[in-house]
Amino acid sequence: MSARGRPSRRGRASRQRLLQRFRIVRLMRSRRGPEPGGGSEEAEVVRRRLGFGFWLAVIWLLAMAFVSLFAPMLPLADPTEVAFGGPRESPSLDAWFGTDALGRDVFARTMHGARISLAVGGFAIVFGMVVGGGMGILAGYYRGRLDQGVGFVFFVLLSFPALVLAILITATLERSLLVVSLTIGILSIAPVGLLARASTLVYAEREFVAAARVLGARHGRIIVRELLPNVVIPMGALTLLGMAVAVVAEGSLAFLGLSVAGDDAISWGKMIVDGAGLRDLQNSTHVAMFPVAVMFLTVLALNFAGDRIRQYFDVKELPF
Amino acid sequence: MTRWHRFRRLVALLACVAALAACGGGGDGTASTAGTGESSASSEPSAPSEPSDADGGVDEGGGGAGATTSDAPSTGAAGEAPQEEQGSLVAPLDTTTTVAAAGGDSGAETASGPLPLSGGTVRVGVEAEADGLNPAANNFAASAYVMAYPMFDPLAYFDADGNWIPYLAESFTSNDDATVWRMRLREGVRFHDGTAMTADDVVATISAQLADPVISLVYRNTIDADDFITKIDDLTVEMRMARPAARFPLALTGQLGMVLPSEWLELAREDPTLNQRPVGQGPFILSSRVQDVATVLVRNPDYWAAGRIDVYVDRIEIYPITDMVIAAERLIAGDLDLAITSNAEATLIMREAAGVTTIENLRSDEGFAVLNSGRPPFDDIRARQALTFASDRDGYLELIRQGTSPPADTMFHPDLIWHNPAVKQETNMPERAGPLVEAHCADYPDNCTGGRINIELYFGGPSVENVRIADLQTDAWEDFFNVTPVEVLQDKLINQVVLGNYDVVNWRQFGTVDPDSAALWLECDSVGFISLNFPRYCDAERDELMLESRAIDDLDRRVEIWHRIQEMIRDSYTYIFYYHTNWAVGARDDVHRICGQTSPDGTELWCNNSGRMLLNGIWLS
Amino acid sequence: MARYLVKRLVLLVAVLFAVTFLGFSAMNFLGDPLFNVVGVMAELDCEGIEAGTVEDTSMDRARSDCETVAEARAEYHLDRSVPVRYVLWVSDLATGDLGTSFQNDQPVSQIVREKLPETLILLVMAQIVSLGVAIPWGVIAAYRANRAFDRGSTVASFGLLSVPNFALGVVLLYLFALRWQIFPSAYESETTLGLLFSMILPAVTLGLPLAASYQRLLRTDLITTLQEDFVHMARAKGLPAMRIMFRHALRPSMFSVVTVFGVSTGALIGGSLVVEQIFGIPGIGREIVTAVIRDDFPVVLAIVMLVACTFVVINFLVDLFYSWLDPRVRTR
Amino acid sequence: MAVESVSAPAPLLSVRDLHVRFPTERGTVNAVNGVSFDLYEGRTLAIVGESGSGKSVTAKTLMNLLPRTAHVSGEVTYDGQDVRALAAAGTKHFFGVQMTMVFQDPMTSLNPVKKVGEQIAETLRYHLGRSRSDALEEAEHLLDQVGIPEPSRRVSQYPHELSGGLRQRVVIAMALACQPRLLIADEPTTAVDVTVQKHLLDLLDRLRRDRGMSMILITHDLGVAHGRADDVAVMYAGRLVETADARTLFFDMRHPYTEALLRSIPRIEDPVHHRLDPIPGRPPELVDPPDACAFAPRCIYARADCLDGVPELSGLVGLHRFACLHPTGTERGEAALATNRTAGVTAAGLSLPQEAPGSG
Repeated sequence: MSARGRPSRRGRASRQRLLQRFRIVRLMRSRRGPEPGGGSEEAEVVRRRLGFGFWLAVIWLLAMAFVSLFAPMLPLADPTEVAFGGPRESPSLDAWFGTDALGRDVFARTMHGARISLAVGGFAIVFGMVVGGGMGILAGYYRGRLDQGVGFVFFVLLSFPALVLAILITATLERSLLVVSLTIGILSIAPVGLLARASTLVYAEREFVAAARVLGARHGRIIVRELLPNVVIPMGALTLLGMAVAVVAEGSLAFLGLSVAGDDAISWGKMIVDGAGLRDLQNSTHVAMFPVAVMFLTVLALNFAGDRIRQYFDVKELPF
Repeated sequence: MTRWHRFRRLVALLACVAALAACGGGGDGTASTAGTGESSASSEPSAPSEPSDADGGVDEGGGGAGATTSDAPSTGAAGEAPQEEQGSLVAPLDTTTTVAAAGGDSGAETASGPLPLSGGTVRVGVEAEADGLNPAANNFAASAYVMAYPMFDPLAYFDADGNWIPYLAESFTSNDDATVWRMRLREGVRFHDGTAMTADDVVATISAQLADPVISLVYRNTIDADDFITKIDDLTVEMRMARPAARFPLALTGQLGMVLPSEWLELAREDPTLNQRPVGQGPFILSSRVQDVATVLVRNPDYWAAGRIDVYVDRIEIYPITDMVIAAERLIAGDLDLAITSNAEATLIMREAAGVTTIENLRSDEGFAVLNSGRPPFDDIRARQALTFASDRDGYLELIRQGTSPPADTMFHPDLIWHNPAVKQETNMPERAGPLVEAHCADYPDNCTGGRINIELYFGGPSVENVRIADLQTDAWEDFFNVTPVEVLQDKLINQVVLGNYDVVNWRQFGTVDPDSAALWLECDSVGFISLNFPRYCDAERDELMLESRAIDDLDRRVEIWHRIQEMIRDSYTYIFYYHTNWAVGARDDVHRICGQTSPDGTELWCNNSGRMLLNGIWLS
Repeated sequence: MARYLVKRLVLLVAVLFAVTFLGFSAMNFLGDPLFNVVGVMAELDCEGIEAGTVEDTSMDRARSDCETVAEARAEYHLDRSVPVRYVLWVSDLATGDLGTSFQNDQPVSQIVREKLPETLILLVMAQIVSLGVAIPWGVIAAYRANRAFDRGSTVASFGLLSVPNFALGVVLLYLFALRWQIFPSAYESETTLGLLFSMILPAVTLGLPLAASYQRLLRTDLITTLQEDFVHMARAKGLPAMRIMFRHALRPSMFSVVTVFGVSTGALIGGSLVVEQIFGIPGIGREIVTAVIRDDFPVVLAIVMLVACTFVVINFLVDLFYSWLDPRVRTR
Repeated sequence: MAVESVSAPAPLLSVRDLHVRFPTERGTVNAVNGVSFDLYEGRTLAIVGESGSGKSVTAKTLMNLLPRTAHVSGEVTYDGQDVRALAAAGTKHFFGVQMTMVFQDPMTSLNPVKKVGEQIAETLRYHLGRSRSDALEEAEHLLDQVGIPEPSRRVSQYPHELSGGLRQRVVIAMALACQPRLLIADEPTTAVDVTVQKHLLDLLDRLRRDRGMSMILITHDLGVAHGRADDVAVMYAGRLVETADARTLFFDMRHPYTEALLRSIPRIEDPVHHRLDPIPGRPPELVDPPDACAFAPRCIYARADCLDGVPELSGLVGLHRFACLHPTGTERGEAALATNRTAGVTAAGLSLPQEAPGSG
């Protein structure tokens, strides 16, 4: 039973299996095998704790997620209302973050902006994980021709200048939320896929998979029941990091004027660009700086929490 | 391989063609497009700059009238009563420019100021790069003119009052009904390659321009396309009109008046890269040009008008800078000597800066929204009225133009005699929109959702400012309209607009000093598959009036006609006028004679023609 | 080795085909190719005009326009399927004909030749900046692992990684070029020195976030390496700490950095789109943005191809570099 | 030998009450607990113990190679100088010249990306200021000394091109380059092929004698120490449990652990199918050790008093010392063993086999 990797009914056994998995994951990390002497002890101290900063980051992210889910229901000003205040007013009690060039409430806009920025980031990385992860697992499991083919696809995607692909799509298609998210999602296929493939390669050779094969399990079953849970851990650890990249990518598109269109499609990227004219930067810094700060903090929180989780699960740092 | 490309940008060129005649209008043409996120360059699509007059122009002095100002315009035109007394057509606006900053010494300073010094380099920042500088092949926007005028002396130009005068040509004469014009060239004009300019070059250049299928479109109502230009002798050409055109030489003040050597034209036809290295006859020679970086001109040592036109600087460097706010900052930092822009922020920055003088021209092209009357919902005048009433022009002027541009009620600046003070743009009265929308929706429920009319707002991008404008408009309209903003890449927008694939679109055009040029955009004849009449609104009575205006030289009658036309435009509710563009030229204080250039005959010239600066006599202290 | 080279070459060619085909298809399917070539003329109902069923008064020249459109169709093989068109395009390419820009009739090869040096200089400088910052930073952070400096630098590197490069660029431009005027506010090409000087800010904008990611990788690897026996051995030999860091530990710790160096080329080129925009550098990045926005098909494809080529070649060089980093790779 | 001689010269290396602790998440690991010993010029001290007994940590402490998180207390003096102070002050030309170390695994203790010759020459160049060519020449000579064939070819090879045995010889050559007075060899033969172990050990021994070096030989194998060490220190759970000169230790050991160790090693003279006696159980966790003899759970002599307090090391430094309440070979010990046998279980709960194991 346990050789086939099924979670055992007995709690202790399953805990051991889990531990074993972590250990395996951990092996991936070190190129040169286990570390000698007191060194590993030292690393141990850092690694096994998520830490205060992590929870701070998580709280921030949860707050942002809450805001983006419930922004329309919160007691915020209408983010599209022109001349809510005078143009470019400094932060005040009425408008906490001041107003922008059209006199709109920057605070309300920033809060609403979380919706698109996070939606794009979240959707993109989920898309990348489903498509890229799926391709990577299949490639790593079946190897051979399929692997070569998928590997080639990944390589091509990587060598196709990412942002160029993005602007190519967003410049020619209607720039809806879906298109922008998909575009960034496509960009995340290759990195996520490479990771999934690498993890799968590690597990596909392990005893429990071999055992399952010997026992005559179908491929689909092996992939879903044996490989997926193992591959999901390192991939999951990188979700937040990937999301950070996606949020910034949306910002870059917005900077080039190619993010989601529409007056109620507020995103941080668009807000930053709107306030990043040199004159605004000089005289009414708050217009750009508040969204920059919120975006920065969010990306920082994503990066930080993601990195902690990565360390926690001992997944090797990946060049995204 | 290359010819299609011109087609591709057909309408863009179209627009330009209008600009060819270089009248008072002049947005930055289509070239500004490329915009990338930052290009705040032109707020609106900066479309076709103004049609100016293919057939008549700013000046009325036209025809023989020119006599007063020009050397030898001859009197031939005499047919209609010359308007010489009028002097300036443009009536009250004797100075084109408004000197905004204090020190304004860079204005038309003459004897009283310090003596001009020779030498030095002037560095100019402009809003956009030109695709090429071949006046027979490329579309010149305002920035391109800044690069081209020093290299090409135009056949004609404007005097300080806005009348046409001969410049490279020695004289223009016309027959009685102004259907045939003769142009005599000056002797001894040499191109930069050393060859002498003759009538053959003029014929070759104009023929090349006409061979362009697009350019010929704009000429269609003016010239006899089959037999337009003929060489009479080495220095004389004759041009035949299709109908009377009393002010025809105005057409030759811009791109169309720039003459190329005929042999060079042959070469350029084979090798389009030559478009980047044109050969002219002006006081400056192209030294080097790297697109998107700089165009460098050096003084022509062998200038034909040496001694008649003063040239001081050794070198002019022109830098296309998509973000004019950066250009303004660079000007202040001393990295530039001159910046030419219609950007509100840049204008404000330059105004506020010490050591910089701003020369502003408020009578440039108008910014407005166009309503497509060719399809629902705006085929119903009530919908058009409702949109107009619901519009927030005050907010636009305050928040977008930031007070740099005056509000527009019609397509004429109040300084112009054409302006009808009785016509007011009806905006900011949303209370009047409600009932109209209700009525419309009652009759056409298909056009409406939730009691609001569904419309698509088109605008050009990517551009931060255009997005801002659309946001502002959406906010103003959304009580009565379900606005779907559609941001279209600048280059494609123009195609959508001429094809009528929009409900409402933001545009910049007109800027008319002389009104006849506006006809192109208003005529019924322009409605069609490709419609230069963007609102696709046809009014036969209006057409008749415009034809009459073109045919006569009676200023009072023409003013009367155009006052009436403005009322008709108002009543058709096809345009929502927002503002008159402010073209600003910022100059460091050591730059002199930005205005006050003179013609080869010593006549003082018009300054700041919508950003198309002519900088030949500029000097540095 | 020869086999390896051949394999690489095959890969390069295959990638180029795939990338251009992707780009080609994208531009063909996403946009309207005929529209891209002849603009609004593409909308002409030429069949109708031919048959006389459509009367278009505004277009006197409709007929000749239709001829032109037909010619354009033929020239660009628009009546064929996309794969066929692609093959035809490639065969043009094989003769060295990159085509002409729709925008200004210049040969694409010339545009690329003009714009490439700027971008190359920018990228090289960015990499120099990032490695120049990352190596000492990573070494010190690893040497002082988990001490105050390292903790501080971890925060700093996360900070840098989290700043979007467009925000960084705008802020640097504002502060260093406009407010304090330390660096020129614009690209300057008069002298080589001036050029390099004006590229500093853009290079820093591109390079700093990259430096942060290099630093993190290097630090992690260095910490692992520092626990290796040969480092202990070197310490037992009495060599001073910094000598050990740079002479012994650094090289075997560079694998991740070098790998990322290869991969980051793509990201850097992406970043250059934005950075060239901010600093007004007339490079490939700005050119391709313009070209994409204007549907300047030949230019887009040429640049995409160039970038893909660079990517493959750099990763090939990275592979070679591995064997310098670790002689053991050579025998594999 | 004459360790107890009062008039003897000061020891070359003296360790007093050395403690090393590592903080970890599970708690503090007490890797070394109050270790003291002396090493005299020209002598070899073998430190013997199972893995995890703290012997390697002790060696690393001497060489100042511990990670920074380690808490070290105690005194280490080399030739009258405080070694840890020297290290903290960054004194040049001490490590590598005065004392140096050879590590367990030749596979990892050579820098994989540098040529063998370079690595040896580096020491010479840094410490002795030799020129590059001089140093390389010297390196070649050293390789020759440690018995590497074709040294001139080897200098320009990379470590991965050499076999394990050769590599360890390179490491030894490297360590000896600057003629150190003290060499710490940390399990120098564990990672190499059994067939070359003896050669290497003999080489080390010969070189040591030729050069008059002192050596600390760290090993888990008492057999390695036999015949090569002058003194032997047995470590268990971070403590010294028995120290003596080699002869005394091998033939008159007192600590049950030493005895068990000795029984667990194969001997040439044993019959082919001789059963070895592994030590039952596992070495203890070093986190939160109970206040008891750490070996008690595995000790067949263990009595109730063993679980009550940690037995102190008896005697003076330099004499035969052991930390056991029921030392083997003493009456107390025999009595304890007999009691346990009868009970079939020790006071710490270890079950004993019915018959006595063969004596050692």
